[in-house]
Amino acid sequence: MRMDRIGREPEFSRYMDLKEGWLDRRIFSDADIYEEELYRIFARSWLFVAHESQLPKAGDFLTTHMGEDAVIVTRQPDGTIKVYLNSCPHRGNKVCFADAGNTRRFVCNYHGWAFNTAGELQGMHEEYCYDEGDIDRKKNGLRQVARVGSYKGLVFATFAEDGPSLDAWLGDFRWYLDMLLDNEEGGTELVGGCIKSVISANWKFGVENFIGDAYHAGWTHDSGCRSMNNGQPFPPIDMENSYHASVNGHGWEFGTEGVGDLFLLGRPKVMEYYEKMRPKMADRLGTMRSQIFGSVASASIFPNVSFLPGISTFRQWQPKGPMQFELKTWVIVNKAMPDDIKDEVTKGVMQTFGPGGTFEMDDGENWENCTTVNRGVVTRHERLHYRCGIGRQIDHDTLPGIVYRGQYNDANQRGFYQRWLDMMEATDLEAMPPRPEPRLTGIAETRDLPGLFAL
Amino acid sequence: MDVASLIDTSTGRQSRSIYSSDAVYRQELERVFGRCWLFLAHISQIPRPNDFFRTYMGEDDVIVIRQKDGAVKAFLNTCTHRGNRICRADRGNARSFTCNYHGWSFAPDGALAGVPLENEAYFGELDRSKFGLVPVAQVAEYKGLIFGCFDPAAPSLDDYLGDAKFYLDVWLDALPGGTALVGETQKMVLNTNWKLPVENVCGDGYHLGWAHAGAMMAVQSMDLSGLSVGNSSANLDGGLSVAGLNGHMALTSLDGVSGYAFYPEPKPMLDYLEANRPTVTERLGKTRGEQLWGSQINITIFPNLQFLPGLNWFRVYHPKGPGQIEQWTWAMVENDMPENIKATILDNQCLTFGLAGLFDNDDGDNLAACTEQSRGWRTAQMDVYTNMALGRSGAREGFPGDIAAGLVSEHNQRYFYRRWQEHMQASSWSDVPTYNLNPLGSREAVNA
Amino acid sequence: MNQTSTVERPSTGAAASLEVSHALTQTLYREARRLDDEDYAGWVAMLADDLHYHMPGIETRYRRDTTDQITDLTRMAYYNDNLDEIKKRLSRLETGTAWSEDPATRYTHIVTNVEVENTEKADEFRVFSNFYAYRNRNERDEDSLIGNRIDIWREAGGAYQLVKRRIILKHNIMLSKNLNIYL
Amino acid sequence: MLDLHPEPALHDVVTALTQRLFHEARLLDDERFEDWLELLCEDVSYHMALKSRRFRADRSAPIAVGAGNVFNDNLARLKLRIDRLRSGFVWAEDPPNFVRRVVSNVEVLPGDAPNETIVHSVIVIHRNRIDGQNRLLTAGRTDRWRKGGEGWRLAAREILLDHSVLPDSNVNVFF
Repeated sequence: MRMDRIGREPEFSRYMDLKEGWLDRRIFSDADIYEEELYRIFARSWLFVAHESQLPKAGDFLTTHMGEDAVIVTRQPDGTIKVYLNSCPHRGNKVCFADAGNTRRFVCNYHGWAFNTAGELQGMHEEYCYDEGDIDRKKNGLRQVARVGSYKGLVFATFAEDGPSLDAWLGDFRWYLDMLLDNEEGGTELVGGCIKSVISANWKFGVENFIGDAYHAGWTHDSGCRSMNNGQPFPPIDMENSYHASVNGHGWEFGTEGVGDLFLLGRPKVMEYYEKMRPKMADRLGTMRSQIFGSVASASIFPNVSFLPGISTFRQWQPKGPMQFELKTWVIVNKAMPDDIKDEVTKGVMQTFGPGGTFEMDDGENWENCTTVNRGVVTRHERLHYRCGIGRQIDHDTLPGIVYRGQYNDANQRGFYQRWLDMMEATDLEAMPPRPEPRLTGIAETRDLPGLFAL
Repeated sequence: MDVASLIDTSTGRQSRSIYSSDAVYRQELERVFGRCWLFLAHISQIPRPNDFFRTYMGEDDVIVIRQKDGAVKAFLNTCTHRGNRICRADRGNARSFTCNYHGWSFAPDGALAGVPLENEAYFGELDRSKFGLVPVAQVAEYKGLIFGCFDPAAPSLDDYLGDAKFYLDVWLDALPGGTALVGETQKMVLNTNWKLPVENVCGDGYHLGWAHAGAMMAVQSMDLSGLSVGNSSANLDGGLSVAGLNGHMALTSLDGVSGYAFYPEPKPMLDYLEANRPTVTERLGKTRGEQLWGSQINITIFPNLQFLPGLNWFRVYHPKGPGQIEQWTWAMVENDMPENIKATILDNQCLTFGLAGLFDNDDGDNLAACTEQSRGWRTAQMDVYTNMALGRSGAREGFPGDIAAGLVSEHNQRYFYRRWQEHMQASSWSDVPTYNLNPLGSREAVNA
Repeated sequence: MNQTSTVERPSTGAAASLEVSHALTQTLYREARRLDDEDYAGWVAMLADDLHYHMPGIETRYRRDTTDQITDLTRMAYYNDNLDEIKKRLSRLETGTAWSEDPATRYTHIVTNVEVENTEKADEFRVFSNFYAYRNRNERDEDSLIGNRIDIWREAGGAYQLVKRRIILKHNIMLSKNLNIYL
Repeated sequence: MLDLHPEPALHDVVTALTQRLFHEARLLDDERFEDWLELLCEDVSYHMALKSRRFRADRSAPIAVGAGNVFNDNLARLKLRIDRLRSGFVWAEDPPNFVRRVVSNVEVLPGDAPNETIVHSVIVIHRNRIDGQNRLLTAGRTDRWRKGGEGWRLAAREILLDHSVLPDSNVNVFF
């Protein structure tokens, strides 16, 4: 892998001071910084590439991007998943032009080189034109990513050969992720199809908006809330019993009232469903997590996945240059849900967080203007304020991660940009500090933590 | 960057790369637009407290707003919290600007006035005084024109304008009632480098007879301009090209009426000139009252403001990358004009120099093609020339500046590029030379 | 999970009468003008109580792929709304706090290629049309949405009401930040 | 209930006017300006106003003298514009640009006078200019057409342009 950039003297710390709580605006529009992000972050992070439910059968595939690199994700006959570049080793053409489907092979349109779903070169059109020794088929397969891993249905891949395992990468964030991925027997699936839109904004604005920005909701989304809620605005936030939790740059901000996000979905049947299920969820995940799930909450997985537990939108911010990203939106539901509940969730998500959704419609405008107004040579040198709640860190018996009290806070944003800085400056990913030191070591423990039931 | 090699004013040579290079453009944004006084708005556009007008300084988005006490302030149009644009309207009146994203609101004086959930989210610990809107370092007015400057070390607006005021006053101070810009802003995207329209208007009398031949044939009601169609028999001596004034320029005829040549019915305009000329002459002196006021006169304030009293259009160019601008145009009037004259000016402008203007619609493609033809690998290495009437300038009794005779000359363009080069080479204002050549000695001299 | 949309039936081939074609064409234009004018009350008045308004999300798939992307209502859709749900979306604009709609977006809906057919019901007509919707926002934001529609309109008391609409937007990735527009 | 269905104009009137608008668009596409002038009444008013983006709750005073226009033409001024285009000196139109007008949504309502109708329509003007430059201008139009001896003629046209910043270097076209 071309990692020659990584050894260079990093100078990214000058773009922020997270102890003081400010960021330099240039990280949101500068083309050189963006190029470095593609190498230092997107080529080295564990990136979400698929949900296992999208690839139920052998030969199922989908195409996506890791950073700006186009990749194919396929289910193998042995049930494993492979990920490789969607680019022919011969002249570089795309070998798959569909978003998803099922196939036995990928054949390049240009010269007819054919690859099986493992990405191995199987044959070429007019193969006789090559002399003996011209081609080593083994060396001319589709370029595989270095590692692929899965966590409770979410498939991740990374171009980095070294660096933390997926479990270490997610770390104690798995404790939180389980609320989304494992709140009911059978796990989750994505509803069919994917809605995509293009937004002329820097990708980080989307991630930071979901990682911890409860603060914008009451203002930006007042109209959305009122439209879904018979004219009522957002209820006040309980700042004593709500939190920010940050782990290795991932973040989840949440209340503990159990109903806020479910309510915003605007689907009474879905609320009833979860109300009935809540005792079972408490058995499964403990009382505290059963109360957190469904609350006003939002979360992001570093670097570019976000979701709303309870509202069930699941999304990825795909970078397309410093001032543009593509937003992919899915709906995530529990497999065990009856069909009518799944449909209710799907309709609710598209009514709130699809491109025509009552909430989503106001966000793009903000992110675009946050990005484009900084084109000014004077404006771009101004700092931005990320200091909210900087003094409210707490130690919590139950909640893992770097925890702050109070849902209105920039703590998770600071955690995200700290990780951004760690990645941008790290020469050796193994040496990157965990943030914070993990409490959990194995997956099993995410269900069995001392103090779990103390709310 | 070797700015010295890009311009040679002694031979009138410019490298074409100045119209297309990204590196040149980036440096311009810092050293020209980041340093010079830039036109923001006319006082008539924000007459009342809390009236605001949104514009650009270079590519920086700026709000200009009238304060309670009548003063004018300007701020970067960006929230100090996440950087969002806080005002997306072109103009209006507002008691506050509230950011769409989190609802931070700012008072007309830029102070951070409201923070939603200030106690819940910030526990009252946010130091509001540090998060007001970022003000433009200097804002000043000259006889109705409001200018802003990002550089706190820049000379005062008065010094910046220097002796160009002699020409500026031909519009701004001709009559006691002052001036106004009327009409909504006419905005147009042109795929041209910003310097090309500036040089087109600052000194290029040469293109009039040719580029605008069709419009002149259609519109010219009387041969007042001394220009004829096709560049073959123009009266070349009837005007002056004035430069040598800190980069500001004037291009003027001396007949006192030709500015009104393009009105379908010039008579009411000429009557207006006739009736008011004694007042103007008393205020501005004989030279300006009789020779400049009413003439076709193009005035350029470096770097990007141009206006033509008489033809009555007023214009700024906002750069949008090396190859694109937004051109903003208004109609200009004197407040002492009768309402019907003002209305005629606004209406005639839509026929001549508005978005669908007969004259304006001739220039855009030329400017775009000049830019386009500076962008190729080979053409970017070539030069263009402004060497017409080189070395034929000097002092002229009664007029400040270094002056070449006639409307058809490239004297002014050379000074424009010279000024541009001076700014591009200087690392700060202390390295930028000041020159007001051939100044008028005294008020008496002005009135002589 | 076998819900499918029923708006599309094979074309009966029977063109509606001139009078009906004329009236429905004018109705589509009137609807477009109300949307251009943000006259949403006027628009809702043209919608039937049993409205189904559907715009599926479409992925790029190989021809051999038989996934039903159009009529399977369990898949992701931009709109899959009944009248109440449409009203809910619209009520956002009445709250006075839809900041991104102030200043207002400018729209033009162009509706053309209108074909009107009879259906098996005497008072219902199937209307095919193409649309080109242009939006201009802020200073220079612009986008174009192009696609086609199949509607069912029902005659009631001398007026026509929209009963069903399926919109096929010809985008895979929607090339703009949101859909603050009805098509 | 809103005016869901005011008495629609008779469909032969709609057809005649729709054909008139299509014909007009074709005349303009073909630069048959003299023929186009034949479609205009002597007292025609042809108008496109300038508008700026304002907050919905804008409280500022109206602009002195008036907002200004892109077009504010009577027959004489339209002829002036055509004279210029015909002068042979409009280099921006030489070689000619490829221009295509798409007119749709032709909605016809009764006018105030018995021989007049109000016609709403939308227009897209596609201009192919130098090299690969394609420009789209879109607008809504509200017309008054008057029927006389020579059939329907345009008495007034109000054009509402969708662009706050004109995305082309000139408007050498009629809407």
